[in-house]
Amino acid sequence: MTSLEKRLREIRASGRKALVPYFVAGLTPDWITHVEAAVLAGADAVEIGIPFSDPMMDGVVIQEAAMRALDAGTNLDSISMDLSALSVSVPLIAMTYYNIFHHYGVERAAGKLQASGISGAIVPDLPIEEGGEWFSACAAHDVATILLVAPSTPQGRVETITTACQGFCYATARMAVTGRSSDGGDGARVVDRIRASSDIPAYIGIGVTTPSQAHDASVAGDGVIVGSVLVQAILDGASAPDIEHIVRQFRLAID
Amino acid sequence: MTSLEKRLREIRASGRKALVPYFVAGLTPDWITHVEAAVLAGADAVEIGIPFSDPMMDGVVIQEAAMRALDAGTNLDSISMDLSALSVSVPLIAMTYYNIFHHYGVERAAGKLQASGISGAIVPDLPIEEGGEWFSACAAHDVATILLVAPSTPQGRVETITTACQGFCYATARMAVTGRSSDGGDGARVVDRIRASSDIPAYIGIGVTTPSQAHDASVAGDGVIVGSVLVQAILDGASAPDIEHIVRQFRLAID
Amino acid sequence: MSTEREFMAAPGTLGHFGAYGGRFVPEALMPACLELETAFIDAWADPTFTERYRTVLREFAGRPTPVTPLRRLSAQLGIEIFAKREDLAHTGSHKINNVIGQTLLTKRMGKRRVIAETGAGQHGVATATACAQMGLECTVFMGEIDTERQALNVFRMELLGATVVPVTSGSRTLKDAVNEAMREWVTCVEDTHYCLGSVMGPHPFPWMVREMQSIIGHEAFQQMIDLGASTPDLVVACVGGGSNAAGVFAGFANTSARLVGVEAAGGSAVGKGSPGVLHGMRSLLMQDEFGQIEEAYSISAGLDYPGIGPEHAYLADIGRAEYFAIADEEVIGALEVLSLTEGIIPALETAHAVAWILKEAGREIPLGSKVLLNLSGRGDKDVAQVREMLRGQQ
Amino acid sequence: MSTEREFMAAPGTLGHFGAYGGRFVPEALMPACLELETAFIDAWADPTFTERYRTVLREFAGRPTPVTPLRRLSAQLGIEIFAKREDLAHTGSHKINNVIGQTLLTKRMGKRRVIAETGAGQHGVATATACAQMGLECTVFMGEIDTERQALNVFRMELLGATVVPVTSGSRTLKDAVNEAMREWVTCVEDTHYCLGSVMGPHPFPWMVREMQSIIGHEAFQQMIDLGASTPDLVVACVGGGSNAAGVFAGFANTSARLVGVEAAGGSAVGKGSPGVLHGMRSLLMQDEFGQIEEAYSISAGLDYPGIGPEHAYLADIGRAEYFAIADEEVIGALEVLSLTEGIIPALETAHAVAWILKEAGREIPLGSKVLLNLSGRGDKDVAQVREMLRGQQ
Ligand SMILES: Cc1ncc(COP(=O)(O)O)c(C=O)c1O
Ligand SMILES: Cc1ncc(COP(=O)(O)O)c(C=O)c1O
Repeated sequence: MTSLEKRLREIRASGRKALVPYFVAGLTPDWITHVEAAVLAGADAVEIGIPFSDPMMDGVVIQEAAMRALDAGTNLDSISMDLSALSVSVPLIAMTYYNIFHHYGVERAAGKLQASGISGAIVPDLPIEEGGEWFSACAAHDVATILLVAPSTPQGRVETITTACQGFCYATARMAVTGRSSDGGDGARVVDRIRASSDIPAYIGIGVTTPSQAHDASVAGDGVIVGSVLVQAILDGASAPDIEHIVRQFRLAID
Repeated sequence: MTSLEKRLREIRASGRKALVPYFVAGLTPDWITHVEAAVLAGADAVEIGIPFSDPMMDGVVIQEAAMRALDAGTNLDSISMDLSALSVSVPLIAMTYYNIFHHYGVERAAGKLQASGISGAIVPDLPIEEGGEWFSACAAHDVATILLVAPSTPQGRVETITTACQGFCYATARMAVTGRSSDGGDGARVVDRIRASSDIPAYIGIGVTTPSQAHDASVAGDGVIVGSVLVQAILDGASAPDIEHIVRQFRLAID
Repeated sequence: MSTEREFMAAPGTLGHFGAYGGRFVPEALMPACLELETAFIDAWADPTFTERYRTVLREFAGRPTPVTPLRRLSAQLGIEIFAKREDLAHTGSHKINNVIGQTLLTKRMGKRRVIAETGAGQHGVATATACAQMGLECTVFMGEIDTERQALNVFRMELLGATVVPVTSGSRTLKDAVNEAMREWVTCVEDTHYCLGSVMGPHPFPWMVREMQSIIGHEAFQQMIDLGASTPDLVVACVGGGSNAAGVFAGFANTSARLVGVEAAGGSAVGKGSPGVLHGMRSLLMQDEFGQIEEAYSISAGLDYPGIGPEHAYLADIGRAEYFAIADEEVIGALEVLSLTEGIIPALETAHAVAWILKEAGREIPLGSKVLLNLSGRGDKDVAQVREMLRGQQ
Repeated sequence: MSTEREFMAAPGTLGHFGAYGGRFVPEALMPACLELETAFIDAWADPTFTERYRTVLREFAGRPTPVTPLRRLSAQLGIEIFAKREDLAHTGSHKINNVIGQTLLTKRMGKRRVIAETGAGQHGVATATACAQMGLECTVFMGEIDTERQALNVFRMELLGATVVPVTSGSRTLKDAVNEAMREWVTCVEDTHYCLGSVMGPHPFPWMVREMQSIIGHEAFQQMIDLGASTPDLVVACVGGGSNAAGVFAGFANTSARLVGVEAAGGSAVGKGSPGVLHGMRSLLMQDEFGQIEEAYSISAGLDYPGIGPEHAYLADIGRAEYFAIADEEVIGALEVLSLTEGIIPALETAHAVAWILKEAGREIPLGSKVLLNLSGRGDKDVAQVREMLRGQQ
């Protein structure tokens, strides 16, 4: 079992719902302070978005943020450098598109993640059928390969996915890309289907915009991923204390 | 024999070369005075161009003049009216396109010509094959139907044409529409071919621009038709005395 | 409709269609017209020539064009509509059929150059195209106003190697371009063929162009049978000079099909015209009380002609074909309907025929009728204009 | 070239072409891709479906398109060139073949709506056209910059009833339109089919689109025989995503013909790219040192794509096809040459293939060779742009 999964299982065992905020690496020069603020406010893990030119699963907010980060010269090496300045106690999880790792070289990329203190990776456009090489590279570097289950995923496929999935299983709450959403989505149903085939922790993400949505998601799942709302705040100029404040609202709502 | 042809044969018999200036009826309010001036200067007959919207055989000068005349409201009736004020001793010959007579009614049109003192008609887009109706109407009104022979007309056809032709036979000096021209053209050859099949007077026209061209034409043929150079002068603002002066140059050249 | 009589047969040597047709040209052009008549009769009877003509149409111009059943529109209107797809021919309309015939004939006559008139530019582009393909020199006369309105088509012709001459006389539109082409032809008949663009002008043009377009009707006749639809009750085509209509009518003149030509209201020679002589032919013309030719005005440049081919005047006279007019206002809507329901953006010219069908389904066209629409051209050339007009309406 | 091996066979269930292809999509889209694969395999094996597909192509889209011997150009270059005339297909390019297959499949899958991406608008217009004809709802994603550059094509799609959504993300051009269509598809896979416009994207698209375009090559193979020309020595096509090339190659992959794809120098995925993953596929991509996708730039919007279909990447790898790049400067001249000598104004995309032939006749193409050029589309859409450029040069 990867160290990430061990840690996340402990959190679940303790009865605590996991809160996983998402940040776009390099969006601002001080993006590291946003990560620290989130941890201070009670995040259990942090997703580090590595910007990609063609973020197929992302809505306008994260697209915009990725563009800005790329324009500022962000890349895997610069992120790794930035992260060396970070000391937080919670696990870091990379989230990006496969071409970033593919182009960097999967072995080299997994090593880089590990060296940067990252213990998990979410690659939404890399399905199990194509993931072999990457999964092995990650395994060699104790990077958990986190897979997604969508509302449209048939049960048979859920089983295949959960078998391969490490760390936690990402239950996408809706058939949509990242971004704001007003309804609660299908997260609870997706979590049920994950649980029907595995006891891996199941976290709900995609469209979790308000603390109350986060509360509902945390009742159904073992954790919640909160992304666009934070990224939007940063795009709008939020400071680290602002981020701390927002994350705390989510923390309160799920506790 | 039409009275026009009788008259033109007399002129030839007298050893005189015929000079036939062309005017666009209605081009200026005082266009009648241009006709009078030409006669004063020694014209043996005058061509009265009845303006048509689509003068297929005319170059830019006469096109422009026809447009102006039409814009001024010229039509067969107004021309007839204008001509009633004219008293000259030489024959008048109408020149226009067939639609003018066709639309007016061929019988009515021929009568109108006669009533206006016109004794001949040139209709360049009406070939013998289609002319039957018009030729009969003209015959009934002593209007000579003048036909054209072109450099391209084969000898057999020249015979058919000269047989039907009355007044004079119009030898077109070149394969071109009316207008200026710098060379002498094929007039002499066309006249030879007309003479080979008929003794009708043969006049040369199309592109006779200078007195010297007129001289050459008069040596070959029995007469000369001079159009665009006069019309151009009128477009440029020539007065009746100016016209008289120009026509006299041509008279001198051919005598 | 009795079919004992043969309709759309060859006219006599004078090129008469009843009281219409003929050869009203200056003497200078008469030999060229006679030469052309002889050359055409000879070529058209020569299997080597007709085979070559059909081969070029097949290999180069994309014939046969299909007949498309317009299923969705048919269901909406309660009639059965089939479209003969001249829009799919090379250069986008039926014009290429005629032009390929005439350029092949030009070569056969040993001439090296072609002149043509054009209005919107369709015939000019087609002529330039065929000349490029056959290595003939090409000059196209185009009203100055049209060269401005259709600057892209001017450029297209130039790309194809043609010289475009803006015509500044008269109304500076199509009819003046014809005049100018005739004037030019007088000066160069020796080595130059005048490739007229419709079933108009002096004999043999109206007949020759109809024959060269009749491939439309002959194909369609067989294709209707192949589609299991047999003879249509109506055959409908738009009419400018009348070449696409003549071409499709030719396949059905001796069937029981009703033949319908649709003119633009502003260029309606049958509806508003009277007999007259212009451009070498006797036909129906829009003219004033003194026989001056009136300018046509239509939303579609290709129907912007004050006359009509003489054979149409004759078919109207004897009642074998009927002619209706469609106003500009009805045209855009018809273009939109065909685009939306069938995925075919028609030329504005063609949209007149569509408009007539839309309007008359259930009236002149009894419900349940089978209708063959000659889809004479595609609308790409008109899209910018339609866009401006729809914007203007908003 | 040995032909013991079968080239361009069906890929396995993972959609791999050697090291390329696959299905790199979010889990949410995986069932839709699998459903599509099953539906396609099922439909393609069903004679009722393939017969319907061929019927619509014949009756509506004008297939078969002819093969035209380019006699004058051949004489000039000392090689024998034949052009497969996709420019004569309805909407003006090969794009319609694929779109008709996919819209028929959409109906068969019981979906009511189609989404598509488009660059210059050719695929968008084709999709809107097929949707209008079949009564499907249609939404087209188009980079905002492209909607401005190609405003007339936007209007054309709207006339055909499609909704055009300007894409404001990323570089606001084609690759972003693909991203946005994928994003949209996630939200509506239930009732919506994503009609991808080239041999790219996740399995089964590269294979399915190639199959739906292979009618080009299969027709051409037989037509070359009918013309007495038998197997060409070279088959040349331009390559954007690679669908027209794949379609024509498919007819000759297992012959001795040399297969040549011509990319735009500014969008040359084989020439300048490296393996990567984008838009659901592993293929050759233009990318920077960190795997960020580079924007393509080409004079022709249809070649303005930083990737290439995975099967082409594979064919390049194994040497069965070769890929060359043509610079923008060489393209206009080639368009002019083809227009002038053959009366065919090609699309700027196609002009790349023409340019390569002009340049390589007597070099890569030995004198006397028989060359089949896939004339993928007509240039009408590009004429205004070419005019501006030629003016700029003066
Ligand atoms: C598409 C189309 N249809 C019809 C016409 C009208 O010509 P005709 O009546 O000779 O077919 C034109 C003329 O340009 C045209 O382009
Ligand atoms: C005429 C034409 N040719 C070629 C292409 C390139 O696409 P592909 O490589 O998929 O054939 C396009 C794309 O728009 C096109 O319009």
